[in-house]
Amino acid sequence: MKRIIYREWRIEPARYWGLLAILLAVIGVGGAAALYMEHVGHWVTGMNNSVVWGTPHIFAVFLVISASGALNIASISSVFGRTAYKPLARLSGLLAVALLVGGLLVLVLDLGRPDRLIVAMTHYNFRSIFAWNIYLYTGFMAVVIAYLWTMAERTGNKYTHSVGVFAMLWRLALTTGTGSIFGFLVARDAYDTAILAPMFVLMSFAYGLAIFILVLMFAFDQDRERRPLGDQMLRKLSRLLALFVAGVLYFTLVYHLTKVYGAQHYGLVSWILRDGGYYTALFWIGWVLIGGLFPMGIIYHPVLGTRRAWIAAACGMVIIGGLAAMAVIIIGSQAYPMPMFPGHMVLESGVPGGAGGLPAPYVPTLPEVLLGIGGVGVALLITAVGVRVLQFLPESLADDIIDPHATLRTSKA
Amino acid sequence: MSFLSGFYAFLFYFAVVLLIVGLVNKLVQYARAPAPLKIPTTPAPTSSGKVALRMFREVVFFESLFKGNKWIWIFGWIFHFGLFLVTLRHLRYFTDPVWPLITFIQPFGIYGGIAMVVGLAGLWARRVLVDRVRYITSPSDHLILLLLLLIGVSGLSMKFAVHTDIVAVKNFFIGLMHLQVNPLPSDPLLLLHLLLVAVLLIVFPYSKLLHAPGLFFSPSRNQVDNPREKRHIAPWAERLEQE
Amino acid sequence: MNDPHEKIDQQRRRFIGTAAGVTTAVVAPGVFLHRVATAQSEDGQGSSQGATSEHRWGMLIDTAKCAEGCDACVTACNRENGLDLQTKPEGQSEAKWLDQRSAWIRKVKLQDEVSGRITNLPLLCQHCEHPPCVDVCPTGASFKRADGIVLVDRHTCIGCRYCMMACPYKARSFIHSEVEHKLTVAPRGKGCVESCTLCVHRLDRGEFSTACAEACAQDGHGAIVFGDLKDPDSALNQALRAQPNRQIREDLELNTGVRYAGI
Amino acid sequence: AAPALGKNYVVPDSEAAQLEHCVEPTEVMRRNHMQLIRHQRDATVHGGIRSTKYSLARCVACHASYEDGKPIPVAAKGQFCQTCHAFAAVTLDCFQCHKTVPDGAGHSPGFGAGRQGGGSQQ
Amino acid sequence: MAKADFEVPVLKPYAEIPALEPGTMAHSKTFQAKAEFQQALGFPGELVEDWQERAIDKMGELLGRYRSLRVYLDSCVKCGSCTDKCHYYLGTKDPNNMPVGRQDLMRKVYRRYFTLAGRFFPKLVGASDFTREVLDEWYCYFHQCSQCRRCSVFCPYGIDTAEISMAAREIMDSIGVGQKYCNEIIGKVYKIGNNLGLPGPALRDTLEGLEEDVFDETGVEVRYPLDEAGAEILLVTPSADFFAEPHVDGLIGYGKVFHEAGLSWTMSTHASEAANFGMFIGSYANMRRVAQRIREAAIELKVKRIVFGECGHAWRVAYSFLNTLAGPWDFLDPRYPVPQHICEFTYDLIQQGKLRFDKSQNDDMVLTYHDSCNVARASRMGDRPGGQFEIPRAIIRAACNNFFDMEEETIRERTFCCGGGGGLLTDDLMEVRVKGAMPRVQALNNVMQEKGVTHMAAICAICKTQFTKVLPYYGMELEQIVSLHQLVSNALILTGQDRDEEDAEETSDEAA
Ligand code: HEC
Ligand code: HEC
Ligand code: HEC
Ligand code: HEM
Ligand code: HEM
Ligand code: SF4
Ligand code: SF4
Ligand code: SF4
Ligand code: SF4
Ligand code: SF4
Ligand code: SF4
Repeated sequence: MKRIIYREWRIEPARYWGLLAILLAVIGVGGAAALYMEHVGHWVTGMNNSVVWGTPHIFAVFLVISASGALNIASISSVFGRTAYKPLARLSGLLAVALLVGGLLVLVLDLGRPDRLIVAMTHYNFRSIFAWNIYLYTGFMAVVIAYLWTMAERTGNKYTHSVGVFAMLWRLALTTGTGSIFGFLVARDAYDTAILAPMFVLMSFAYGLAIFILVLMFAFDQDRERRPLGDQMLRKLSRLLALFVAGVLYFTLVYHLTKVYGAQHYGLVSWILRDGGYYTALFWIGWVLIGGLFPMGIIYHPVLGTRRAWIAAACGMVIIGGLAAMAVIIIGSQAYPMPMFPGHMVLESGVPGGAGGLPAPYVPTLPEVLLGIGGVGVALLITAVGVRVLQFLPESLADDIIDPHATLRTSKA
Repeated sequence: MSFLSGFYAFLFYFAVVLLIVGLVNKLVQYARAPAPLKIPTTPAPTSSGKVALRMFREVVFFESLFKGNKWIWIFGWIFHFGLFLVTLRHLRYFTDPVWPLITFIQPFGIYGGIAMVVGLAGLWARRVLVDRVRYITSPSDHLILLLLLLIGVSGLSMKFAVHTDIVAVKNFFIGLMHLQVNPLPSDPLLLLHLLLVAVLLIVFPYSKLLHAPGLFFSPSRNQVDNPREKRHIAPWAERLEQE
Repeated sequence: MNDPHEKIDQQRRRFIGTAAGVTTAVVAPGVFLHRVATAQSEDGQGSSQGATSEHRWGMLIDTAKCAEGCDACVTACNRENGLDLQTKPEGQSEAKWLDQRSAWIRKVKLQDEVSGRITNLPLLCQHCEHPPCVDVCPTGASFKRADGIVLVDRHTCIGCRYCMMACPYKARSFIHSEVEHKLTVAPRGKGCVESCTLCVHRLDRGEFSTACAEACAQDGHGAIVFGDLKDPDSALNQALRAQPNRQIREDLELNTGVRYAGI
Repeated sequence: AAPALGKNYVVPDSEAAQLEHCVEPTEVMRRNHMQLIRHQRDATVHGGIRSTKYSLARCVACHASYEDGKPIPVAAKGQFCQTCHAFAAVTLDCFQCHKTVPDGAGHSPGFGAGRQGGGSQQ
Repeated sequence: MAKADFEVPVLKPYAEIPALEPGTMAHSKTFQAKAEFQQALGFPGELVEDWQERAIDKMGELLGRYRSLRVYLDSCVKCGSCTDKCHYYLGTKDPNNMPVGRQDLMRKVYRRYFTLAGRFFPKLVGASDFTREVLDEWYCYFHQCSQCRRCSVFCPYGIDTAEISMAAREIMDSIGVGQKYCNEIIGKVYKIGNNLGLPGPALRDTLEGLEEDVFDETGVEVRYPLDEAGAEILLVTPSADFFAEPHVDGLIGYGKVFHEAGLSWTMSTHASEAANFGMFIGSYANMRRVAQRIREAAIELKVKRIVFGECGHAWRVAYSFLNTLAGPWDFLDPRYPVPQHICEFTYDLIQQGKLRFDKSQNDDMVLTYHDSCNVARASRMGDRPGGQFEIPRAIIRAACNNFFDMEEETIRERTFCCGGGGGLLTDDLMEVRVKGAMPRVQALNNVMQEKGVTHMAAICAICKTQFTKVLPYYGMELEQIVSLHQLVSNALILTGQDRDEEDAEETSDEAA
């Protein structure tokens, strides 16, 4: 096996600083939005006592599960021994950490009392999946950093496999944990199902990979030496993405079927699929079309599937679709009235959106959106600085150097 | 005025005078010694603005150390950043009214204190565990680590275990700054903390702690890379030319 | 329908254990101050006994007695707990503010889909025995006192709103903006979650009533009976025995402390 | 413990101004009042123990000063809690939630007649 | 494989930090300069009577003259970042070859005589008297530093061990303990004009030979002029370029480039040497005296520009110090930087599209590039930081089809020294040289194994000489080292040149 050479990202300094400046500006705006929200209180957001989690949570959950998915590439290489993915493993680890940090930051800054973060770290309720998630998240970071270390430091190489297996299990636990945040909400129709956890795992694969491919293409393209990214390699990655996207669609179908099956949930399904107003639109146009069918169509298309710009567009679509899916899952299901009195119609419930009757209103406001985007900015900033100061990117992914089929045969040397 | 307050008042005046004299002496020495040749380590910035940026990155991020050794960097940085936060938090004992920024940062100083101790522990571990570093370590290197560690631990104990009368401490130091001696609480931890701090102030200009000002004078870092554009010549070298 | 008391008794032991655990976990850090816990105040006001598991406080709400158009209980709670002192932030729309302001008890009006019968009832925190809000709270800020009252310790609440997601009754409110006016008995501030405390300050002071029940009775409806579920002779238990009653969302098996008759 | 040093921060016209000492010796209060009230806090909120002597409401009641018969918030500039904390650069979030003036007439921390004495913090 | 009476390090696929083995190189003693050479440079002929005092005095003097020395001796915190950065340490495992270990040889003396702590508590701070043993250590280990500045890159304070070893050598010179190799060579430069002691006529002969060779090969009359007053450009190049392989192929390349540029140029017998060993012995005075020759030559030949050939430390002296030592250069054409590197010159022409290449001429080689340390870490090319890395690579890419870099930790500012710089390029230090070359050779070996690299280009006379000498110890061929301008020379299509194949024209269009 040839040794893979990693080199720091050698982007033109002017471009690099330009990129950093843009990201910093995005983060600055996001930070200012968060500060504003904290200063005056959450009344400036669209959130209320019925829809308690809003746009920041869409971004946060999206980033967190993408983080887990981004690590998938590394797992494929070191756990399942697909050597073709090995050169990608480091970037995959870095992205995982970066996305997680971005996501958590959004989550933390949206707290009612972010100043009490230390409370959250010193007081635990071990019956709360949320508390476990704090461990899962910080642990994930530690595990991935250890994993990266075993990859980068030769004395650690021998542990790569075992740490990789561990990281993969941890990652699955993390996505399951994130999914379970919703899964544990027995009171809410939309979440009360076991299918949510595996669906989240698949979503994480898809979104993480989409982000990964975009970052990889951008980084390689912007390198001063224009690092080669082989067509076959790219094709392999995009095919994998299509597979994951198909998996997400499959689970979406199963999800709704199981819901319809349990007759009491029929109302929810028909609401999301038909009567939910813009949640319905988000579901069909965002989740299914843009996030599922379009990208699959592009990737499997004999011509478009080979064009780089189209592959990038497909990745972009998966990401947009992912955000839409999160919006439907997180907000749609809060907006849907809670069934407290079966067999009764709720005529009044004290305050609007209260105990039932009408769907709860929620209109995102600018600060929330900016905060969410700020989190994305943080993730990208960490990635950009990471690949620049440390050796994350392989020198070349040209097809003649990295045999994309290296799994099938044992390598010669 | 109790004996204790008097003793500590004297100690601190003494330590501060020694610190200032020693440090000024060193800085003058550094400033006086010319740098006769352009020796920035390249690739180096080509304008003084960019040199300032380079120095900033060195001072704030320890950029070169990062390139050199990640472990040392991580512990060194944790320690120094912690120390920095602690220093900011400590400003509350010396300013009245306390500047709003300090009030804001003050609570983070506690984490700074913890970080500082963790960083020191890591640095010390490396002195013991890595053969190369063990080889270059002399007793004084251990002692300085010990000193800082004890300062940190005694401070943290005051924060988390046996509280002291902060208001009185502050009155004592504000008093010193106005040349009057106010009573100092006689809590043992506080007295230990302050004693060690005085020792630190005294040894600062005579030990490797000079690295802090030293960095700013390091020609391989602070010079502009423009020898072809601008003639650079030291006074003593110019005299050679006259001969 | 099962007799609720039996169930409560069955689970009693388990629940003492948990409550004690939570309390020690929170209290432990102040080790050297332990004596404080037992210290008595000289003025002798209120109980220094604290909450014990000898009681479990609860309510029975007789929807048949709850009058259409009446909101005495809501008004009373608002006054008792300073909720009426909340002010709408400048620039906020009225509708949004209604959705964002804190409300601990609400009037709900239902119509039976088959018979068309109208039912009125007040909806408040049900003080579940197995409260989902407590289960999910990451910091343990949501907790259940030894006497069954579910509270938010707003000193450790980080404002994550997970409990609000979890509560099947939408009983909780998040404080969306700065609170300028408040009562000594009901501290309140931006960024935390709160809900009905079962007028815990009254109980701790030795007054066995809640503002809502009191107001309802005063208005002559008497729809709310407050009392100790563990005292077989309490008015509450007598009422429970006298009337068929149920929990809202019985399917979740939360064993609520607030029961309803007539739905 | 050592005696409290330097000047005293108790404000005139407060209940405390008329009294000899705080709920604990001054040097203890200086050093440990935050521990005391924090502990009381947990005892009250979790344990339902309302009336031990370190109640925050009691602190406020005893230490609030009065002007024209109206209480001045303890967290207002120049008042008891604020003076010290500004001096020590400590920011408290307690008074975001807690009322800063005592309830009712008389300097009692009563819980009952909650609505008199001005509901306002400022 | 060349025979060695010492253990040649084994090349490994990955860099390793060896465990310490104290004293492995304590036996290494480079020959001491004889009295006559010492005196020629103004130093005492042999160890003076009161050497200790005089050394301390000299140290005091230098502390006052060099801020670098003063700050560096105080500032080191013994962090350890530099400990595994010196190629001599990596190759020899001797802790005194860790940069900080080397500095400490001087620091312990400094502390003893110049600091309070060292005066009162020598044990505590590791201070020591300047004894004969210490002097021997100095002589031994300060002649195992190639002054490559690699350590300075990684030191948080930029502590440059090169500065310290220069100061140490100056102190030793001042008490009569000089190194034969350096001091003799400087003497030759004063006497004859170049390191190798080549007299003018010999030079002229060689250059005429080159003209004939190039004409035979290409059918174009490329000139290699000497001492032609009024030429536009003065070329100053290391004397090795005049005859030794592969250096001379570089010189042929310069000539072709000048020819294509259509500019008149000349070399000078008076300044027929770019190298300046004055730097190695830390002697400002000698460095200045050597540098002055170039000024004199430029004035004498009335040139408008000065261009330096491929030589690492010569370029450092030229780029960083020439203006200081021999400036101001106001009599030259102000449109061009003084001095210019031949690579800058060639690169500019490539940028302007004035050179045409047939890259296939270099297809028999797969290349990598060795960043010479003095160019990489002590000077620059072009107008942007890092130009010294990009410009040579750009030239190689313009002239060759097959190019691969070595591992990132071993190139650019992190490049490893060839092991022969800093006045160590002498046979009496062969063990040091071979061992010190290990990290570089190891990285080279890796690209050879993995990328099929066959040749390594360099732009430093010392590097080239050192590699041709030490590569055989590692079982490699001495021909594997090429001059950068040799590649240019191979691929450059001279106007009017006889071409073997017509189709080469096409490839050259692409290149241009
Ligand atoms: C019974 C009335 C009373 C109550 C209740 C009370 N204090 Fe005090 N407090 C005093 C008096 C009187 C003094 C002044 C003691 C002195 O002069 O040394 C004082 C002094 C203090 C001091 C020291 C001030 C200084 O000038 O050094 C602090 C701190 C303090 N109290 C905090 C509190 C806190 C916190 C609480 C609530 C737990 C509290 N007090 C409750 C009466 C009270
Ligand atoms: C004598 C001065 C003084 C007075 C009066 C005083 N405090 Fe403090 N208080 C302090 C100091 C000093 C600290 C911070 C100690 C530290 O930084 O470790 C503090 C800290 C606190 C803290 C902990 C804050 C934190 O974030 O850790 C609380 C709570 C507190 N005080 C409450 C009060 C209340 C309530 C009053 C008024 C009734 C009061 N204090 C009056 C000096 C005082
Ligand atoms: C977000 C709101 C909030 C903040 C901030 C807050 N508290 Fe409380 N506090 C409460 C509530 C709510 C109670 C419960 C009152 C009850 O049950 O009667 C309470 C009760 C208490 C009690 C027991 C009641 C009493 O008067 O003794 C103490 C003591 C207390 N808090 C201390 C503090 C201290 C000290 C701080 C600041 C470090 C603080 N609190 C900050 C909301 C808050
Ligand atoms: C401009 C300010 C400073 C800079 C840039 C700086 C930088 C550094 C760096 C890069 C190191 C080496 C890495 C390490 O071992 O941690 C170091 C070490 C050290 N610094 Fe600083 N420092 C500064 C100020 C200070 C101050 C004010 C102190 C003490 C009060 C201090 C104490 C130390 C100590 C004790 C070490 C050695 C740690 C050891 O022995 O392992 N530094 N410093
Ligand atoms: C004259 C100077 C100093 C004074 C008066 C002083 C005083 C104090 C006091 C009173 C505390 C307790 C804080 C509390 O209980 O909240 C403290 C803590 C501490 N001190 Fe100092 N100190 C001084 C200098 C230093 C120095 C130079 C260092 C570090 C090198 C240091 C490190 C610490 C640390 C780490 C803590 C614990 C964290 C914290 O509370 O900030 N102190 N100091
Ligand atoms: S006060 Fe009584 S009658 Fe009126 S709404 Fe409330 S519960 Fe019903
Ligand atoms: S009703 Fe809601 S808030 Fe109240 S205890 Fe049950 S779950 Fe918690
Ligand atoms: S909002 Fe507060 S009480 Fe609710 S779950 Fe989060 S921390 Fe717990
Ligand atoms: S019990 Fe008290 S707090 Fe709860 S709703 Fe009734 S009045 Fe409000
Ligand atoms: S300058 Fe080069 S040779 Fe000298 S100590 Fe530093 S790394 Fe080693
Ligand atoms: S890197 Fe610099 S400070 Fe660190 S040990 Fe080496 S010379 Fe000293």
